[in-house]
Amino acid sequence: MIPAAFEYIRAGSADDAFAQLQRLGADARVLAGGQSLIPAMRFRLARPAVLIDINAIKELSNIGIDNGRLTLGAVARDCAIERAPWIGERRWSLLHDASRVVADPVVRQMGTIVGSLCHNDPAGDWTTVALATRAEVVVRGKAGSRTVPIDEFLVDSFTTAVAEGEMATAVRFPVPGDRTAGSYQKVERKVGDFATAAAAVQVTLAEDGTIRDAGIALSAAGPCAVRVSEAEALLKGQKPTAEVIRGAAAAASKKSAPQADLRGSVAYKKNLAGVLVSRGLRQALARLGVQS
Amino acid sequence: MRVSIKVNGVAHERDVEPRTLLVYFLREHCGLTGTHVGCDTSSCGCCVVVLDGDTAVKSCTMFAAQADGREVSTVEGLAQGGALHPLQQAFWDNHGLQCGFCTPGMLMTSYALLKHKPNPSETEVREELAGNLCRCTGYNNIVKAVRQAAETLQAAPVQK
Amino acid sequence: MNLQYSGEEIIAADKAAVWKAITDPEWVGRCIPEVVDVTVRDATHFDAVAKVGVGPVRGNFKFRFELVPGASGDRMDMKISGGGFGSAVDLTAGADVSDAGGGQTKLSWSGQAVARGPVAAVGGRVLDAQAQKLISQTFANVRERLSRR
Amino acid sequence: MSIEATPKGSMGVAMKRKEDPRFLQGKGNYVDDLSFPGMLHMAIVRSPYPHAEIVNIDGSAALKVPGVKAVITGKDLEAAGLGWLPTFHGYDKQMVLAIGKVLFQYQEVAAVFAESRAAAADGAEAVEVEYKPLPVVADPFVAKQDEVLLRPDREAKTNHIYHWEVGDKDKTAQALGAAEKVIKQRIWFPRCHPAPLEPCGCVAQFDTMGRLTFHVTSQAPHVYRTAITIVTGIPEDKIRVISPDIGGGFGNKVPVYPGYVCAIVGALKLGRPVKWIESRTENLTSTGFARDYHMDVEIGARADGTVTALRVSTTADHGAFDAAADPTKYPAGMFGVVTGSYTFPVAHAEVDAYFTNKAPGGIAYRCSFRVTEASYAIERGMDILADELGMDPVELRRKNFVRKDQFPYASALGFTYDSGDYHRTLDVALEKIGYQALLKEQAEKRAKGELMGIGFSTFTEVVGAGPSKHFDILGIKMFDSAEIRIHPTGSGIVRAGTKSQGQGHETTWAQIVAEELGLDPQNIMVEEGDTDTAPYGLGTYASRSTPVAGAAIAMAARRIRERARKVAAHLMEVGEGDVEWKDYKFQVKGVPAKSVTMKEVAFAAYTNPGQNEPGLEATQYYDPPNMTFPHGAYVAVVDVDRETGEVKVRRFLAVDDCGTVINPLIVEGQIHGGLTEGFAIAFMQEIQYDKDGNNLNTNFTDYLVPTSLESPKWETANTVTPSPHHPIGAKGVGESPNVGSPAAFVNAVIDALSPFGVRHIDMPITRDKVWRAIRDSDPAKG
Repeated sequence: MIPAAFEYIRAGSADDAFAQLQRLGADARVLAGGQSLIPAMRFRLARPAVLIDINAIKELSNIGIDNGRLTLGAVARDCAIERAPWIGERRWSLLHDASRVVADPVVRQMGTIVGSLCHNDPAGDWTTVALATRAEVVVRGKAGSRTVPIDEFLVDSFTTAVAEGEMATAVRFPVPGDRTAGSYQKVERKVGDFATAAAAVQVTLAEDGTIRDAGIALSAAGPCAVRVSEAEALLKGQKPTAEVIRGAAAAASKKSAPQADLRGSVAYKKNLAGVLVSRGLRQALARLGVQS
Repeated sequence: MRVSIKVNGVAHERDVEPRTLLVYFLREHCGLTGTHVGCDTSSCGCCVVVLDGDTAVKSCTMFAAQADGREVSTVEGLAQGGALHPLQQAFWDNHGLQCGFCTPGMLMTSYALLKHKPNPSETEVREELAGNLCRCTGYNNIVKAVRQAAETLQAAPVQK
Repeated sequence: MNLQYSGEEIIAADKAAVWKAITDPEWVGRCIPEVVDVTVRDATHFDAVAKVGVGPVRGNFKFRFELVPGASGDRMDMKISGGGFGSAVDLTAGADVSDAGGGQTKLSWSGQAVARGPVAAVGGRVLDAQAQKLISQTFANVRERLSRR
Repeated sequence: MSIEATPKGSMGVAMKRKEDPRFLQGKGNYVDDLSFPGMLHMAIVRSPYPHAEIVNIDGSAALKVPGVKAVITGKDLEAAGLGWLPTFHGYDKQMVLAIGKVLFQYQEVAAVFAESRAAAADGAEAVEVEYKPLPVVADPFVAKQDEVLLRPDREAKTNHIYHWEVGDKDKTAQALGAAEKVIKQRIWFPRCHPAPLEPCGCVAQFDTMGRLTFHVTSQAPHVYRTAITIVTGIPEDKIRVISPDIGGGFGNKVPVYPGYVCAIVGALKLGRPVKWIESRTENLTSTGFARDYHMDVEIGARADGTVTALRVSTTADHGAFDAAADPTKYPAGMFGVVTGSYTFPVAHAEVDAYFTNKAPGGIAYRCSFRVTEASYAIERGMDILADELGMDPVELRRKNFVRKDQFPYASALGFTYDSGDYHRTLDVALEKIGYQALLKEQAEKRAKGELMGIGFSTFTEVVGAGPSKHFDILGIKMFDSAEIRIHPTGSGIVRAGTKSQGQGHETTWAQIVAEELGLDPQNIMVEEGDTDTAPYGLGTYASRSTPVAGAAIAMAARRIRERARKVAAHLMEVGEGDVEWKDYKFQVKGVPAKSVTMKEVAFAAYTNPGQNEPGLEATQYYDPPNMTFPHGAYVAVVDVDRETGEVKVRRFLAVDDCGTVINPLIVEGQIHGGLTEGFAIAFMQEIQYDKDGNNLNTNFTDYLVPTSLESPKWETANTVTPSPHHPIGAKGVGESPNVGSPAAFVNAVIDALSPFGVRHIDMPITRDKVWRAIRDSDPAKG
């Protein structure tokens, strides 16, 4: 299957890419990893007149930790997280888990985290992780760059806070404290599939062993990734007991509002939301040395 | 548009439409038909080639324009001086192929895998090959082959 | 795939004005969100090219419209078909037009979209959002344009 | 002349495959790798509607697309007398391009020819088709009611295609009525698709003399040649069909598809070669699907478990055309093997097939014509019976097996099973898997509330169609053929009417010839797939290559040996009767020191034949006296996650008996592959249609082919019961694992769920289905 014809522009710098976007407006699409866009173009569901390829822009492929933030540029690949030297640290366990189940291992060589956020598939993985970790996205607009908290970034299915002519240039994850661990629990029909359901969980413990902070988010549970703030509130300040975990899982199951599709029924997916949050919490806590 | 891509060490400069997928550039413009097309959705991995020496990519989900100025390795470049690459030899020894259609992609994914993980466990091989489908072998022998090749390569690395 | 939507609009215009507007294909065509071009074929048929932009699905798509006004002036039905490249999207929308008092008119509308072919198989989740937008926004635009007068 | 090496046997040797070096180096030659000067590309316009009248087709915009050369429609083809093409078993015909109306979603509506792949796609997009939707029938049980007539073109004004039955209906009913125990279950084998990784495709070209060369992904090139003659009227001598390397077939590449006819028409009309390569979407939505049998299974038994009767009534969904690639007299294929490995005194099986607004097919997906459906039905049925009787499913099977001393065994449904030793195969399986230890573990787990299941399938297959008195396709008897030429220096070439799609014929055929003639298999070249050079054969599907063509090759080699014997006698200056073939060479009887090798004889055949006819070659057409009946005992061990419904296949053991093994490496590879497809069918692969006739599994994101991570690790073993009627005792193996394994998987899952009283779940067994079965079960049992 062959895409409809288009004009190709390879941007030399972020400034260049942005200027082209501004010039071309709605006719142009940014090409990052292309792992969702190119198949859509092959089916001719997507038929942009111009592609602005940002893959060669060095400044957008950066991955770095500074000022308490992990910053990933717009063309930082999924696989870069899997291979990052710090990924084995406990505090990054949520990112670690997720990086191994996004798409398939070859697609991860090209796919990008920021691209996945911008695509905002309701069953995406990175959007869910970004919610649980309270990430923010750097969006370049006419008035310069601004930072958008992930909860505001994810607007609706396939719709984000990136407006026409704008581009997302990076995502920033706060560097979690030492007593933080996470877990990504995904049920998929096979490798490469979008989630039937998935839960991203991140927990920070206080000195006294209570939960200081928790991030809980679900994939495939609504128009886009869903934060289970009810579960987060339930957990905060509590000792991580089985009962508390059950409560959080129940809140997740209740909050989940999935669509029935080939991956499963609504009842099944709602059940999974609870099961996966529960498993995620238990695994995250186990990583912190707490058996629950 | 004009693109220049070094394929298996040989520069190929061609005029192509921007919509030319890398796989069709290789197959139809370079005449290298070892890289195959098995699906429309970036699912099957028959088209996997290696970019810049160590990155396995699905060449049906990348435009030739994106590879302009870069190096691509395909299955045709694996054997050197008439000798099969240890991966090819191991696939042969272990009956790691039947119809042969997925084989080039399997080999190239494995090639990149061994660059990153020279001594993968059986589970790691299964995980890393999960972007490549095979309908014939049931994967057992492919996994065996990759591990045999890993051993061979660790004992006597191929300079490439 | 089969998707259903419904809603209601209260328009600050009397029923006669509303009816006049929504039986005019050119006028209705201009209510379609992101419309680029309207070509009226006859009193009840027109083609519209609209810009679609949800997620990866982006571009100008052509839709064929048929207006089916009810004889009593209380109901307007609309058939919309689009597609191409082996796909078909058939939308039907209907609105009951009633006097809401105080010079206002109520449009109670419902619609459904049926998508077939690759667009449904590959772009189903995107399509849902788009079809909903197309139908609901069209009626919202009807309200807005009439209420502005 | 001298002998380089002592001749030795080649049978049973795990020889590495001869074809591999080219595949490993990207030098395979698949149809899409071909390119010819001036070649055009074809793209097909398809219907988004499952059932609709075609109001108008407007190709004018397409013709304005740069590079587009022509657009053809069903009307054009009908005018040329090419509107319809016969389906293989002759019960129906199929539209090439839709005429008047479309009958399934993604049906072929128009073909566009252009200078490039991209231009063809642009052209196809620009063709405007106006449809008027018609009511859709997407369910065979709705089709049965005949409220909407789908095929007014047919004489019979009904959606019913055929009724087929075998066995004694009355006696079966009586026996069921008298049985102490009767189980009844509706078992659906859902629609799935072989989905070989290489999609279907072709290149059609006419030379200046008007001769057609047709490269095509065909499992049966000779049958294609004849079919093309029947459809187009081009004389058969003016057609050369070549199947190049094929990237997997599994039955998908047996039928002749509309795209092929369009490509030939385009090449003729435009005077240039035309290539058509379907996309994955086209492959999954329009080419031959498999299964879609709704089977009502009833088994009668005595209280001690002895089976007394079997009745199976099937509703088959064939889609818009009856394109099932079955032999003419067998519209339901070999479904009569449904009595399986068991001694049913009476049985009755019937199949009623219906048209629906779905893609046509019903092909034998890694299956010898409906054997997979039959095997699944009986192996599920036996488990349900065991469950209801409170018996160990292993004991129930053992009790009812056909005994070794009963072969040849005449089944209640008319087959004569050639040979087998079911008890031994099962015993090997039980021992290797450690059945007793597994039972103990299962009991312990159940006590803890964990769900573990053990599932068996002890199937019998029927392959190698087939004896000419019963089997034909388009009237052509289902023999196969081989031609062998031995060259002066002791190498040779064998040509066969089969076509490997990964089965390794280039190696195994060479091994058969080498074994029979004492030659080096490395120097026996195998050529298949070119109708100009190979003798007429019916092709490779239904595990028939080894049973039929393999026999033909062995027999041809023996003909050569007989001719060589005369030359050997001449060389050794003795009478022909004094020469015996021993230790892979000719010896003078009782004088082992006096011998000549085949290599020496071959040289003499060209240089010093004496009074004998020079040269050394033979052709053999082989009409098998019977089918062969491979069997096996499979065990699956699964763990089920009760919260997510996830099924983990912890172990799977396949003990196969395919008779004589030619190459154990290849046999094991076939078993691994077949098991993986069986696994896929049991848990993942399905072509679903919604009630509106929309195909829901149109590409690899929703038609789920397992990866290395989902696929279990396979354990294999074998027993050998040679076929008494096959020249080398081989039975064929490619399909056994796909035929036998689905029931083992499902039986294991149902066993795991037995604490909940779950009796049956239709495939594919998804997590959602498992979870719901547990949820909806009797809470007291859980």
